[in-house]
Amino acid sequence: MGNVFVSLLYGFNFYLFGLIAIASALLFVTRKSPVAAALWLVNVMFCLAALYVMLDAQFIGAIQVLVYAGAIMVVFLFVVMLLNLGRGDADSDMRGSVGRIAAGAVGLALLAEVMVLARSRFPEELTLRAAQGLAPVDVTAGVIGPIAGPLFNEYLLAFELTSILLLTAIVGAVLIGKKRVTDAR
Amino acid sequence: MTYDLLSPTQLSAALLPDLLLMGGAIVLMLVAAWRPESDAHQRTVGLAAIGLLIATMATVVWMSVRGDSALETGVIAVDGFRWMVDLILLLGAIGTIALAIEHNERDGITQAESHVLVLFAVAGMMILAAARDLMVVFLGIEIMSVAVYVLTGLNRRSARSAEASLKYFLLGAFATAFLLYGMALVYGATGQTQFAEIGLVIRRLNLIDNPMLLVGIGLMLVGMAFKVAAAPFHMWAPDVYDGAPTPITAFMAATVKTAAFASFLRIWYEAFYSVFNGWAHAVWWLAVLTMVVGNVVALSQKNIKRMLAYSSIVHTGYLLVTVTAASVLASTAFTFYALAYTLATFGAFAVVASMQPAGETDARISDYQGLWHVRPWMATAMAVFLLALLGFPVFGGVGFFAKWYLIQAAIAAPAGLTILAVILVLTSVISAGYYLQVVRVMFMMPRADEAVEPLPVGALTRAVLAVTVVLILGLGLFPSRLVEITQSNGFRPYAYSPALDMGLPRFEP
Amino acid sequence: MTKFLVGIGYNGWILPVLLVLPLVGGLLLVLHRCTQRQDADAAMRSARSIAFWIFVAEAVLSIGLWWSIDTVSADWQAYVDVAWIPQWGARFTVGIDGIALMLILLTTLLMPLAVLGSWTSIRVNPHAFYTLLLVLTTGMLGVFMALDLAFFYVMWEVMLVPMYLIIGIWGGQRRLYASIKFFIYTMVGSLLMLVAIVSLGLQAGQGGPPVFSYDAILALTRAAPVVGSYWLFGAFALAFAVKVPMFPFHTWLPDAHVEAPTAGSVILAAIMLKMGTFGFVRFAVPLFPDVAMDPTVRTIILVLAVIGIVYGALVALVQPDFKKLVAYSSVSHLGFVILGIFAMTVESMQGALMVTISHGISTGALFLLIGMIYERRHTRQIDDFGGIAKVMPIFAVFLTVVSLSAIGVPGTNGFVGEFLVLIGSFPTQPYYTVIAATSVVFAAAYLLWAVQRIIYNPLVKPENAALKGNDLNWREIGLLTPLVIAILWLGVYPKPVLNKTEAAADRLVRSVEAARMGSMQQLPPAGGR
Amino acid sequence: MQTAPLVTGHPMSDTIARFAWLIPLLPLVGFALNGLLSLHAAAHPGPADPSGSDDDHDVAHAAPAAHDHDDAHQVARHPSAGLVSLIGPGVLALSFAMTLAVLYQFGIADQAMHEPYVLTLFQWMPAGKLSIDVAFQIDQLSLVMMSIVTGIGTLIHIFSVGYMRDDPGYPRYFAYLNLFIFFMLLLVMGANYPLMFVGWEGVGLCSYLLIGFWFSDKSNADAGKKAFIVNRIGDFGFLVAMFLMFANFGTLSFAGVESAAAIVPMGGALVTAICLFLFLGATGKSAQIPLFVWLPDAMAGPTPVSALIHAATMVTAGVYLIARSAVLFSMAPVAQLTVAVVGALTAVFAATIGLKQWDIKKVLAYSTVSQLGYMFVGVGVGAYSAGVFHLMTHAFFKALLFLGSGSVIYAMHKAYHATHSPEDAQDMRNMGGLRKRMPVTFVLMWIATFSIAGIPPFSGFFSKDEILGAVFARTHGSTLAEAQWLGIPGSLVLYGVYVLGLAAALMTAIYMTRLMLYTFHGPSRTGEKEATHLKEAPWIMTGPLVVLGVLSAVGGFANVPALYGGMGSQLLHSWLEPVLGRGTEISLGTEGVHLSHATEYLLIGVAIAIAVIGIVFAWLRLKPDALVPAKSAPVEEGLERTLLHKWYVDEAYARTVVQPTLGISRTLLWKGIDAGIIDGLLVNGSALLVRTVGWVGSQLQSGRVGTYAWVLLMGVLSVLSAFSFR
Amino acid sequence: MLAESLALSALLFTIGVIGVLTRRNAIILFMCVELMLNAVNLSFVALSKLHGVGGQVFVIFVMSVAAAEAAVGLAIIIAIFRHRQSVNLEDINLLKG
Repeated sequence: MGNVFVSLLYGFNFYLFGLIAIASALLFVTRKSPVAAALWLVNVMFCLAALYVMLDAQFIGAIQVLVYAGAIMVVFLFVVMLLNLGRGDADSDMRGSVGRIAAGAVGLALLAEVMVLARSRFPEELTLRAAQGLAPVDVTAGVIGPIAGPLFNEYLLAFELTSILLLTAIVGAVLIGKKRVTDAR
Repeated sequence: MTYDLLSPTQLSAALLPDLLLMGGAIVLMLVAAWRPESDAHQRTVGLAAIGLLIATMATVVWMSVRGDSALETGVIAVDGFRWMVDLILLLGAIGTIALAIEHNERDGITQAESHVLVLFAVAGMMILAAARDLMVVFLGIEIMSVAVYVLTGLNRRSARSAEASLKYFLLGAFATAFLLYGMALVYGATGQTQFAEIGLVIRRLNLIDNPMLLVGIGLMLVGMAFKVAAAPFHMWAPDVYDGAPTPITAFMAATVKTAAFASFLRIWYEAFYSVFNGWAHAVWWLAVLTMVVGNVVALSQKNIKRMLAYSSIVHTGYLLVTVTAASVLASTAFTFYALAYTLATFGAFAVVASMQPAGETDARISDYQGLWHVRPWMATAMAVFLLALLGFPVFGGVGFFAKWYLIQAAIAAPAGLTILAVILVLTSVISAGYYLQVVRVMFMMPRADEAVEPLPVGALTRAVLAVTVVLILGLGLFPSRLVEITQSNGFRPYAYSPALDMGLPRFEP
Repeated sequence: MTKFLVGIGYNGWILPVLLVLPLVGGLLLVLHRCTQRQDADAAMRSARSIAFWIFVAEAVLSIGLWWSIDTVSADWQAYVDVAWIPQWGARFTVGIDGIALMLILLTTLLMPLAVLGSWTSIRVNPHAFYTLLLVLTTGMLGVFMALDLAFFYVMWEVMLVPMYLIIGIWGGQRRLYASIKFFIYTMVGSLLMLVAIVSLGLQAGQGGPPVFSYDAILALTRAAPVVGSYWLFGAFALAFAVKVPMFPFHTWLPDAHVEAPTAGSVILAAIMLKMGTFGFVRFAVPLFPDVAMDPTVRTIILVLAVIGIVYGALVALVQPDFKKLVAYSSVSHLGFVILGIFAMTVESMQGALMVTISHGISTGALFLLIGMIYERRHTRQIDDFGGIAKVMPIFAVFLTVVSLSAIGVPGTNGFVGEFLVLIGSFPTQPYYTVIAATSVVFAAAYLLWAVQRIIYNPLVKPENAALKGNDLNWREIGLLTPLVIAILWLGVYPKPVLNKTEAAADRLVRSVEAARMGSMQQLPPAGGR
Repeated sequence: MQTAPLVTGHPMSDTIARFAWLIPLLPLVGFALNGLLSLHAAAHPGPADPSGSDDDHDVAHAAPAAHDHDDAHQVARHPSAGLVSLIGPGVLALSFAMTLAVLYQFGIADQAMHEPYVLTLFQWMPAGKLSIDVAFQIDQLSLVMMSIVTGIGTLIHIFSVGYMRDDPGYPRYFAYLNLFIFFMLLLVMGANYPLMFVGWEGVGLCSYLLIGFWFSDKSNADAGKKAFIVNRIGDFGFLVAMFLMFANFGTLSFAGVESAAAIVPMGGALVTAICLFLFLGATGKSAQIPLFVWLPDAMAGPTPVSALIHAATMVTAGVYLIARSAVLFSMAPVAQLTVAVVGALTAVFAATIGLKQWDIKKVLAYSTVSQLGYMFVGVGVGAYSAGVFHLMTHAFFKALLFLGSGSVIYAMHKAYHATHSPEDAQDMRNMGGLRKRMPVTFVLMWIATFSIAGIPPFSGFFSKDEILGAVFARTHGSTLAEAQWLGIPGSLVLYGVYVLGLAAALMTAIYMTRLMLYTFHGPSRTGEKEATHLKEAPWIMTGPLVVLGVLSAVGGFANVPALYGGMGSQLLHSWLEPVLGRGTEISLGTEGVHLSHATEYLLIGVAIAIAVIGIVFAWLRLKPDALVPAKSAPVEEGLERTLLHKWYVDEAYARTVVQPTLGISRTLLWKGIDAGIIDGLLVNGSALLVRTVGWVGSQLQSGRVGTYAWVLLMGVLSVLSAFSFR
Repeated sequence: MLAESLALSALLFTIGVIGVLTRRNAIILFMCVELMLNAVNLSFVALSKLHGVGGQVFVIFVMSVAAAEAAVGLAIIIAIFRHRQSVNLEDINLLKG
């Protein structure tokens, strides 16, 4: 019984956050002000974080809040402010209605194409783990340990590569962003 | 030896050249930051970077001579194909830095870190060339891309440079999202991220018609096509190539493309081979469209960098033939072609770079008018590069054999791509129109009265020109050794079974 | 002579040497240009004499082939076979038979004359010009002696760039248009041939590495039907048809001829066009005999050839520019060659080869003459002349003799070839032959009309009257005389040449006929393809 | 095919005949020497520079319009003129002597020698089954032709020494003339059709060069070109005939073809086609309808050239060709009838034009065309020897007429030249009364006139009569009479031909009398001042005239009809019998054709009557006194005008053939197909299309990221549809 | 919940795409790309419930990539702003053709 209740609540929450995410995303793409848009995007990310948790990815949910909403989006906002773009000029920021309708249509087309995958009924087909004789995924696995293990074993190379990536990004950002010293000459 | 890539030590050993390069790059980064910006410092770091690259090259050669291999599964490949591609990438990087040192001086770019970024980019590419795991591919692409985004915008005085950088970045990120989505779906359909495993799972579970897999492959195709600038995902390339500093343009046109293609081939041959009938049509059409669009639009270019940009799009189209051909022979044709193309591209851009006056100007073809009369050798060299790009025998040297090899790969492909080969040669007729336009301007027109004397050419640029010309012409007469090397270093996927060829229906739309 | 040649192992090295010598000469010229600082005049003099002597050496070396090779033998002569790209089965294989022999001699003997013809007219960058000429020679000779399809293709393309540059740099007013047109036209054909060659090579390799050896591919196509043989033949035929040029692929030729400098026109007409016909004889027809002799294919080609003959003559009739006139006349003459080849009798084949050679001589001479008068008058418009015979009688004599050869007056080489083609083609293709024969009328009309307007008619234009005392000099007489001698010699006593080519022509005709018979027997009576 | 180097065993091979190759070679040597002399002078312009003063001289000859020079140019005689005068006629005389020697050998040999003597020099074109030798066939027919060519050639060469001496192109003239003789000899001596064709084209070439000898006048150069091109149309026929022969008989030698022809079906399509194509060749060379137009224009050449080439020798080559192919033609009655009809029509047609010409040479030119028509009638009806006989007599009297007119023109020219008059020296309206000034020429010209008109016992009477008689004789019983020609019975056709022949004979008498009247009789219209300068030509010119006069007068006795019996009866006929006999026999049919003597006498009477009527009619009708000089002559009207303009045939050809060909070539083929469709539409059009598409593509490259994203997304959609909706 | 998650992911991805197609502000465009990446992350996480932890690891890398891109991208945007005083992409078309 409790299971049923939990399941119902789970479902309710899942759809709730999903709908909020969709609504926030739609608001995000339609807001003219960059600041408002950025905040709606943050909202989407929070919703996603909630969904991650519900999908047994607690660690990911946490860093979603920390890294994405907390760091990346802050940087975005910071730049918006820095460039004084707080009030986007209404006319030119967005395409005209024709462009928007066309974009909507194209978006729907894309969605339709991607949604072809709904035909795949893969949960039945993809019982890979069973096929491979592995145990079903532990529902409590989403905490740090089970992630950290593979991260530093199977995915060690990728993990190390992120350091090079970040280093590159830092060097690049500095290179591009810093004031032109040579201009002074 | 055979590496067990699950062991960190052995993984490191298998990554020796990459690690050497990355480590060196980090050290150089510190060196670069140590002193204030100056031409001399920039030059020092650049030369050191070349040294590092040569050392890496030596390591690669050493590794390749050792002929090591890895276990069936693993995140990276240890095979000849990787070393072959690495060598081409490193060659390109050396060319880039050699050209950049002098070009930076001329354009007043004094950041020594720019060379370090090239090193990081190459490190990313080398990873890409080795990667056998979607995650590693993704990260490799990103390391490469992030570095190149920045390199494109290196000339901070230039609005064109900044614009190019922005366009590349925005569209690149957009395309990366598709690539990533594709990876997610492929992962979803197969539960794997390693190519070999993906290939095995597809075959074992017969996922050939699985929509999720197909959509995933499609989206990945979009991402890869963007990186290699295949039409219609090529729109960024002319603008970006145009705005970027010329050495970086050459880097993007040749080296980035080679790396992306290497990975493209690896994924498609190893992971998606059995879905050949799923993606072959799409790649076939992409190839055709790319050849046509690139060639046709290149005809109307007035700016030589844009012209070469379209030309590089065209070559993407040609290289897509190797993807479609899906055979070991095609992979060797790819490395051969990539080498020839790299040589010719660097040569051509070396000329462009040395012809470009300082400051923010269009590199118009008409500036080359009558070049033969004032710079006979440079004009001749340029003609050689263009003919190499055109794929013309003897005068275009190895470029011809590259094309020959492609045609051979196409016709000999299990799917028998004769029509594609015909389209390839017919569209390359169009390319004669614009390549020869430059030749004609250089040789057949008088020097304009108001034309300024071209700037003197620096020693490094001269060296690049000399090496590329000599290699192109020399390999154009005696390519046999190179053919042998590429053939012994073809890409043989672990999960590739020749028996599959037999079951493959002949394919020609 | 033969004994001496055998003694020095002539056949063992002559072909590679003929190929390499011009390259060495080119290198010499480049080095000379790099090391010597000369004023323009001295540069011209040194460049042309270096080139001239190289060509003379080439000609002298090649002469020995006349005696050294056995044209009757079914084996390739002066055969040299060296590995080149073993992984692709591409080899450096050269060897000749009687047909190739004549074309090689035509090339080597004409080149010194071409240099003499541009003795004073090339003033800009003479070193480059002669270097290109030398490289061009290698390419042309390579085509005639290649017995490996990969090597053949390389040589085939090699000629393109030097000629492109020669037209484009040293050409006339519309040289830019003409040169690119020449290049792209030729490339369309040849690239498709590339695909065909690769395809054949792969089939000959039978799953292994490709094999491009001529003999192997010949064996392949004779043994069993090749996959897509119609397409393959089409690709070869297109490449050669453009080069010949056959109607309707001929429009590059008038432009190229008009704009090219004298030496360029001479080589283009005398030798390069012949590579197209040679291609048919050596590759397209023997490799795909059943396709070439397929009634439909044959009819198409014959119709195009006959159209070319008549059409070229008619269009030549109304050309205001003498070079263009000669260009269209080439279209007409080369139509005879194609007719002769596809009529597929020994006589017509021999005639085709004879036309090939004599067209080379007489049209080459015509272009040289045009060059000479152009140097003096700076025009080629026929209407700008008139009465030239008054002031330049020697020129007039040469022009008349050469024109008569081009018209095909008996006693000149032109007649022998055309007559053999026509009389040889008549038994198998009577209707086409009769139509083709009408061109004897048109040929007379266009050339005599032009000659009349140039050297005859009143001398009214002061520019022409000013040519008095400016008749041909000894160099020009000296370079034309061998051609006139050849014209008359081949007209009166063509037997030595015909004898040299007879065996090869005979073999070709017989093997094609045999293959056709074979394929007809294989086909079911009602049989489609 | 005989390919043996020398035919051994032939009776002639031991005689001087084995050096017969010297006969054509000598003129060739003469050509080479004279040609070199000519070039040598051209290459070394000295004080006596020939080309310096020859502008005016040429103009003087061709159209004495611009005459404002003094006589200074008279000294511009060619420096090597003396040497040339020796070489030119000299080589020919030697050739003639050689010919006579060979002729003598043949004459003393057994009369019944049916085997021709074939002298093979070397293989010319060996290819496959085809083997063509350079070989000379010496038999009765070729010997007759050789004698005519070298004999009359020698006379005309000698005449030319006087006529052309002052021309600056003197060596060139003789070079061409010698070359012509060489080719003509090749034509008549060649042992196979291709070699004959070499001569055939070669003489055409020399004709071209000699007609355009004074090339500085455009009309002369035009005439030369026209002659060559029209001849080439005929040559096309000759070529096709050769193709047919080779394809069906496998050989091209006369002997081979003759023996092969014997086994083809009589009157079959093949042999008819061969003969018709051969005849097409003959109409070109021998100026028959429809290809006669070049001959009158060919009078632009020097007058001796007209005499030699365009009257005596070259134009008769067509007749020779048919006689040579006698067996073939006899196998094809339909082709024979065609030949006869065309010959007869030409004879009448040209004669009508000759009636109204004012240019003395034009009258003779049309007369030649007309007489050639006669010859074709002769060979057409299978009376080959009669044709050859007329060929011979015509060579005598027509050469005489031309040389006589040349002498007149020479005198007129000198007279006008002396007074710087711009008048036309060839217009008969400017002549008149010359009999007093040039008595020798006068007398000789009348002899020739009687001869051509057919007054007995002058040569033309015999030959013409023989032809007409032969036509009449064949109206019954011959293969011709039994054949159908375009649905008309052969005998009817032959009657028609006979009537046309008579009509032509009548007109011939009229126009020749007219010519004589206007030229030599009546008052002088030359002008008072000029008339004093008129005088007889020097001996070197009158000498050959006298010789020809004698030949014209007595030449007919070479073949007196059997009717008269006695001396020289059928001499030529029986001489030619070994060569032509078989052909004649075939065409006579199995029954044989015999006319009663009464009929023959009647026919002769009719012929003589016609000639006399013509002369008398013209004598009475034409009033030379009433004629006014050319400059003040009224414009002709109606029929006269039409005749003067030669029935507007040239104009008709220009409208229907020449201009359409040029027009179609220029507008449709060149500008339309070549420049328009192939180059414009296909070549440049596709280039333009590619460029335009490229331009559109580059416009799409707007530089805006938004656009790029859109395009990218379109790409995504396409790729995904390729994947998901396969 | 897997199907729903994937559907939601696709929808969010599409919204991101629509944003890219409609917006002209470089920063907002970039944010739209971030939204797309987030959508993909959702897919990964959902799929990792099926296939194991690999998907989650992938998400970690995606996040670091996003961070790196953000650093570089924003620097580039700042650089272009310095040149053009605008981040409106319609104005940024020096390079075209």
